[in-house]
Amino acid sequence: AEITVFAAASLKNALDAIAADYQAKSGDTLAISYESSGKLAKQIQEGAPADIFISAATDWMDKLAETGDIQADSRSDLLGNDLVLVGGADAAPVDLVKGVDLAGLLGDEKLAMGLVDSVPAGMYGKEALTSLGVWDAVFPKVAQTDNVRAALKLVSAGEAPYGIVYASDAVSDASVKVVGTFPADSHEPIIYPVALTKSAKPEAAAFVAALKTPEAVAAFKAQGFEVLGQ
Amino acid sequence: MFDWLTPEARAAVLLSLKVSVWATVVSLPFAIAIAHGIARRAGWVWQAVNGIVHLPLILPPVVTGYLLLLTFGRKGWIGQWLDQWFGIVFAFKWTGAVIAAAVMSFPLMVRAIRLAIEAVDPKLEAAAGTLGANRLWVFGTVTLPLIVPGIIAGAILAFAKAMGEFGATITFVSNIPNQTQTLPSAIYAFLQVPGGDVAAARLVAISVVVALTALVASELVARRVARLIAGN
Amino acid sequence: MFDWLTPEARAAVLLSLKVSVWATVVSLPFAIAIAHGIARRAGWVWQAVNGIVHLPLILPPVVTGYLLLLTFGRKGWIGQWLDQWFGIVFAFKWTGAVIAAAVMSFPLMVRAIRLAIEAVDPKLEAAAGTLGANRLWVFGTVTLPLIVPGIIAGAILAFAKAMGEFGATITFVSNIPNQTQTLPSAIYAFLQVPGGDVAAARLVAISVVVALTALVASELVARRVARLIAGN
Amino acid sequence: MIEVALSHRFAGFALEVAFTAPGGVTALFGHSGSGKTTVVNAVAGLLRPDRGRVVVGGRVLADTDAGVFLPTHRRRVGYVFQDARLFPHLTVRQNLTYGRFFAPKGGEDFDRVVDLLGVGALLSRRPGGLSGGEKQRVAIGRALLSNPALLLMDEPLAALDEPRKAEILPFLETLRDVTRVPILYVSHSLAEVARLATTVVLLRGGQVAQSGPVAEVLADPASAAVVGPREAGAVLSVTVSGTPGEDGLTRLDSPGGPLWLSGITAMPGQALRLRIPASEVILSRAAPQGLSALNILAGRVGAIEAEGADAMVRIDLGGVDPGQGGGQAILARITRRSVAALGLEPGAEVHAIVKSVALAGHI
Amino acid sequence: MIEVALSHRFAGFALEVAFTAPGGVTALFGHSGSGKTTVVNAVAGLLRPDRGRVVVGGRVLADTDAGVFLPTHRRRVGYVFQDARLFPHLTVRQNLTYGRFFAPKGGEDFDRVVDLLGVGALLSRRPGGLSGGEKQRVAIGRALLSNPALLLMDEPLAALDEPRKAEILPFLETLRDVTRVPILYVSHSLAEVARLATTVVLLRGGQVAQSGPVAEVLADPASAAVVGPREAGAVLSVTVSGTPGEDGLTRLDSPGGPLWLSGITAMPGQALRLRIPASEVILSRAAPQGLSALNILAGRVGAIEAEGADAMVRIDLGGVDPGQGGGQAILARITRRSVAALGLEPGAEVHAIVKSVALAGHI
Ligand SMILES: Nc1ncnc2c1ncn2[C@@H]1O[C@H](COP(=O)(O)OP(=O)(O)OP(=O)(O)O)[C@@H](O)[C@H]1O
Ligand SMILES: Nc1ncnc2c1ncn2[C@@H]1O[C@H](COP(=O)(O)OP(=O)(O)OP(=O)(O)O)[C@@H](O)[C@H]1O
Ligand SMILES: [Mg+2]
Ligand SMILES: [Mg+2]
Repeated sequence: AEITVFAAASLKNALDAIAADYQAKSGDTLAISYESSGKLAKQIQEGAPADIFISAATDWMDKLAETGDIQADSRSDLLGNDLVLVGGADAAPVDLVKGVDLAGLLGDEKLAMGLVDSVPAGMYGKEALTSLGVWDAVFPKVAQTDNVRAALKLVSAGEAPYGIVYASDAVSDASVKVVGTFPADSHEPIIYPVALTKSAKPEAAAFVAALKTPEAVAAFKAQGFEVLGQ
Repeated sequence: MFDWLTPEARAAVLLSLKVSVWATVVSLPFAIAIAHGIARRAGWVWQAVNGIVHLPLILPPVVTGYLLLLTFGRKGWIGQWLDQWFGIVFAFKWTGAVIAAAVMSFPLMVRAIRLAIEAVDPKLEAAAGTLGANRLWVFGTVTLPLIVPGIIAGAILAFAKAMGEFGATITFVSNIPNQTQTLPSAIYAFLQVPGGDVAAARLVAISVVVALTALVASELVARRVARLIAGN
Repeated sequence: MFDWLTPEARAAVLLSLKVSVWATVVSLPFAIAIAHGIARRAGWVWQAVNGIVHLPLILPPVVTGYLLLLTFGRKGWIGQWLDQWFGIVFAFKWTGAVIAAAVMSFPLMVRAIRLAIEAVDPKLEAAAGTLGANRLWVFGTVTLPLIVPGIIAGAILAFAKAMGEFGATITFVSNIPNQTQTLPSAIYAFLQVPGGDVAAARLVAISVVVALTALVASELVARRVARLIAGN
Repeated sequence: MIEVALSHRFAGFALEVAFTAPGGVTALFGHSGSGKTTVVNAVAGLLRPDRGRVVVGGRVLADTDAGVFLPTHRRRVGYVFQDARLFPHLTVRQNLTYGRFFAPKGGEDFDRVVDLLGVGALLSRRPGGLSGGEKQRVAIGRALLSNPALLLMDEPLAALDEPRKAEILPFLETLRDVTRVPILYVSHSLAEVARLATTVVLLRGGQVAQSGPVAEVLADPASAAVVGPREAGAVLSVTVSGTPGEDGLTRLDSPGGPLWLSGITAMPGQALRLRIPASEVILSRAAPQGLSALNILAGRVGAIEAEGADAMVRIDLGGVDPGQGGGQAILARITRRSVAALGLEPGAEVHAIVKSVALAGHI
Repeated sequence: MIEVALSHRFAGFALEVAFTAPGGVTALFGHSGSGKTTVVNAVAGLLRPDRGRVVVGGRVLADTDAGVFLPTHRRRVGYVFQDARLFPHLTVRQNLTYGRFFAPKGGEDFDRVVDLLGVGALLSRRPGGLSGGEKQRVAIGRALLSNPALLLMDEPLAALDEPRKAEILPFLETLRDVTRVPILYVSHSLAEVARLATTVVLLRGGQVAQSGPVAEVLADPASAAVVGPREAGAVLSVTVSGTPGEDGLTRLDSPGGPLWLSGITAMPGQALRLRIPASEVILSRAAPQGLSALNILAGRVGAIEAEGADAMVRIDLGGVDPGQGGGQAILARITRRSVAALGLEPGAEVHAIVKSVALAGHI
């Protein structure tokens, strides 16, 4: 059977690897559509032929649960992620504690992050900085991008000295360095939930299960994700 | 060819080509008809049409994509009806990508053709009239041949735009490999993950080569047509 | 006016207008020069220019945005130089948004103007030559006035496109409220949050009204010019 | 039968024209800017007059009062434009045959028209590179081949050389006489007008200065202002009274006596029209002898109008009583010195000497 | 001094032309499609000939061998195009003054040209709505006002009515004689050519059929083929020998005797050129008496060439020996019947009767 997965764009590397494996084993074919979670959720609401939805944040999954577009009992939290502060390759570590003088570190320059009201990484970042008590000072220096990768690009291109991204994004980009990890309690837990959609094919459940096999876990971990429910 | 591409990327290239060609071809007659109306008729109706045609240009592509989803989606007011009565579904199909690309490139096409129509000397059309040709025939035998360079210009602009269209397409039909994943969507997906830059650059190169080839070819055709009309 | 908007949205509207107008105005002379070259000169150089001009249309906007970043960013090969020698910085500035919008709308502008130039009868230019006018003067006094409708068409197309431009802009200059947050960025942001649709729709409406007003105005001007040339 | 009544205003120019013509060729004659093209355009349906009525051969093409306005393509007019207006994207052949598709069967033969106009070598070319005269010839052919119910010709021969004109004019005469297509003909050449026209409409500043049968209008000295003094001249109706002799000359009978012309193909008994430009007539009191000119018409001086150094003399042919000569007259333009020297005064008997070859062009 | 040598090929047409002219007006004469416009375009620099050399008044405008090709705007040619080519976006006034900016100071007076061309009422209009003749007049004015070093006129008067032509021609004569601008003039009207031209270049099929001083070329019966038999005629040089009398006539001396013409403004002693169309000449053996025609030239039959029913007779003026009459001759086209009736043969004494008013137009 052909299983269609709607997955948050940041999962591409890991999921592509897992899917290749799974296809070889099961004989099912997988088509994975990577996009921002918000758009995928809207598409599912509009009747997209998705069997599985893996969101980068819980709110859109909650929304779909509300409208009955997913099978509530199939929902589980699949992955977690850390929120990190990245800087250029030669940046010094920053201790992300309450009252950290991020604004001072930035000087005249910008802090790159996702849209603070809509892109999940941006929203987490805002929350974290708020709980560290520095949001108001930092906000005027925030450059928001439409996705978290673009924020990373700003740092790697040297346009912004620092950026807030997921730990998984910082992997494998030599020109950026993680200079600090936001304390887990400074923001809502970063959770990637998975669920079958209302119209999911029966075979889809097997792939959801396959996402929790050791091979899959290894693949996720290799991309810097935390695997939940272990 | 394309051996150095992953099968998925290859599929994206082919799909993009298919979608762009279809989008161009399908919208061409409408574009010509509407351009003609706007260029040669007066009145607020055509002014309104003119405005509507430009909307996809003005709106962020995402918005156009959502509007398409709300209109042609399976639950959309037209989509639902098409599905029920004709079994035609656009949402999340390559045909949907065609629609998205066609809608997005439509203003460009219409503008180009319209400029060409406005450059046609109405005196020639009048001359055709004195020879007994009715409006439709005049259009087909005088106006249309004379605007061929403009049509080619509009078509190639539309084709290029369709090749690059991303926002509305991915919003309307998502990004499903082999089905709705066009080249720009694939590029987008690669750009979203660590280490995807190289793969993305490769796709960008393909996209550039394909579109520029089409561009150069169209230029040659347009030049030949123009030279033919100039009579040298 | 705009009282029913949040201050931030109001800023976005005004910024979008400013950016679009500037992008249109700044790119116009370049577009005219390049369109003239492509239309009236032969040779592979102009073919190449033609290809390059079309790139922003073909490439997904994000890619264009990245390329702009790599070129005009503070560490970019041109940006660096501009910064050092003139202290001009585009990154995170509204001027950067102007550049992004100008680049994205450039192919549309060039195409429209080029079509208009190609429609000018070279015999008229020849006639001006016999009266002693050199190339530049011929261009300024004959070609240019005759392509005014085409220039208006190109400019309005570019303006509309600039109003809707999003992908390249946000990638290049990101989204800094009051500085680089254009209307489309604001719309995009609203669309990304559950329940933001109404706010987004409101901004979409503004964007449509502004752009269509510009459109209608330009049509009127273009028509007047065309009628003037037809001599009635 | 053509009936035209038009009223139209442009900024700075008002057209107010009404005339009827019995068919044949109706010539529109007038200065540049007098409204000729405007009238033709209105007849073709390319201009919608403020008010007006156009009836051709009983078909109402337009009648603003009745709300009738036939679209151009249903009027079946073949229009030779002042500016050729060929279709640039079509070959000469395609241009020529463009109207064929809509034309009722019949009409001119393609090869014959191509031959007449000398465009055979151009058939596969496109108009872009044609010379001015070549374009105009193709435009004439295109209109002819559309088998029109009414031909509109706006200075069709202006761009052509004399020999070519001399070839096309007889063809237009045939068209007029044999196929009987009515023709509305704009020209600045009085020779062409006199030769072709049945009716002349003189326009001046958008108004009809004079209109009527060609002989009447042209014999009126008042028309000289529009026509130009050098072009003025009368038109004479004559009857063919024999077949060409071995020297190629045919005898024609006029009220003033016999005339001898070459190149006449008409049958004995047929009526012909001759234009006699006033400037080419020589007067003599005595019957002249031993001149190379064969054509000497007898008559009496009808009127003398002085104009500067010259005088326009009307000679009533065939006697004192105009009725005797069928009311026919010719005009002679001579110097006032000659008027005095010859002692010309109304009623005086005179002989008008006209060169035969000078007449040949004006049948 | 104009020197033109051109060689150019279009698909299906080859131009191979070389001529020199001493300045003044050089008329290009030839059938439609013979290459006139092509020559003019090459002189203007609008056509780059395959090979060629164009020198005007010592300035080398083009010389392909030397690699010289002056761009159009530096040639200072005022070009009146066959198709008016007005700038549609400029008013008539702006069209007229377009060349002013580049023109050296001096040149024609704006108001005078506007007046002459009768375009005063059109100044603020745009060309779109102008009539054919109005357009052409503006085009003439535009070229004149650019104060050119060489005027190129491609059938400038074809779209105009006779009275208007009669106004513009003297102006061109003044231009030729007073401002001494060389003019390259294309026309199908022999009357215009004879009146204006110093030199005539007859083109046929892209080649020079004949070229030289106007009198020589036109007096050659061989030129009749290009010119058309009805237009053929000689050009006669005469000297003004008095001032206008009270009847407006001026005496001109020719080798064949005195001629009387009206409307002469030239001073006594000045040389003039008269065109005498062959078809307007009447021959008589005896000296004619009591005719309204004042102009009777004595001479001897030089040659007789039969053409169908007609014959072309050359009359050498002033005696048997051509040298006596300065080698001047006129042509008469009469019927062969008259040749026989008058017993004309080479050497016979004849009198040629020419109407004074017929001459007036052809100075
Ligand atoms: N660009 C071209 N390509 C091909 N043939 C051409 C081109 N331009 C001119 N010709 C041909 O060359 C010949 C001469 O053209 P030209 O315009 O010089 O004639 P012309 O003597 O001015 O005639 P007319 O009196 O009709 O204006 C014509 O047969 C024409 O068809
Ligand atoms: N669209 C228009 N707007 C304003 N005036 C116009 C328009 N069309 C024609 N006219 C004017 O009307 C007058 C008559 O024009 P028309 O073309 O009928 O003249 P015409 O008799 O054909 O002259 P020609 O012999 O020069 O071709 C001219 O003075 C012209 O300028
Ligand atoms: Mg006219
Ligand atoms: Mg020509």
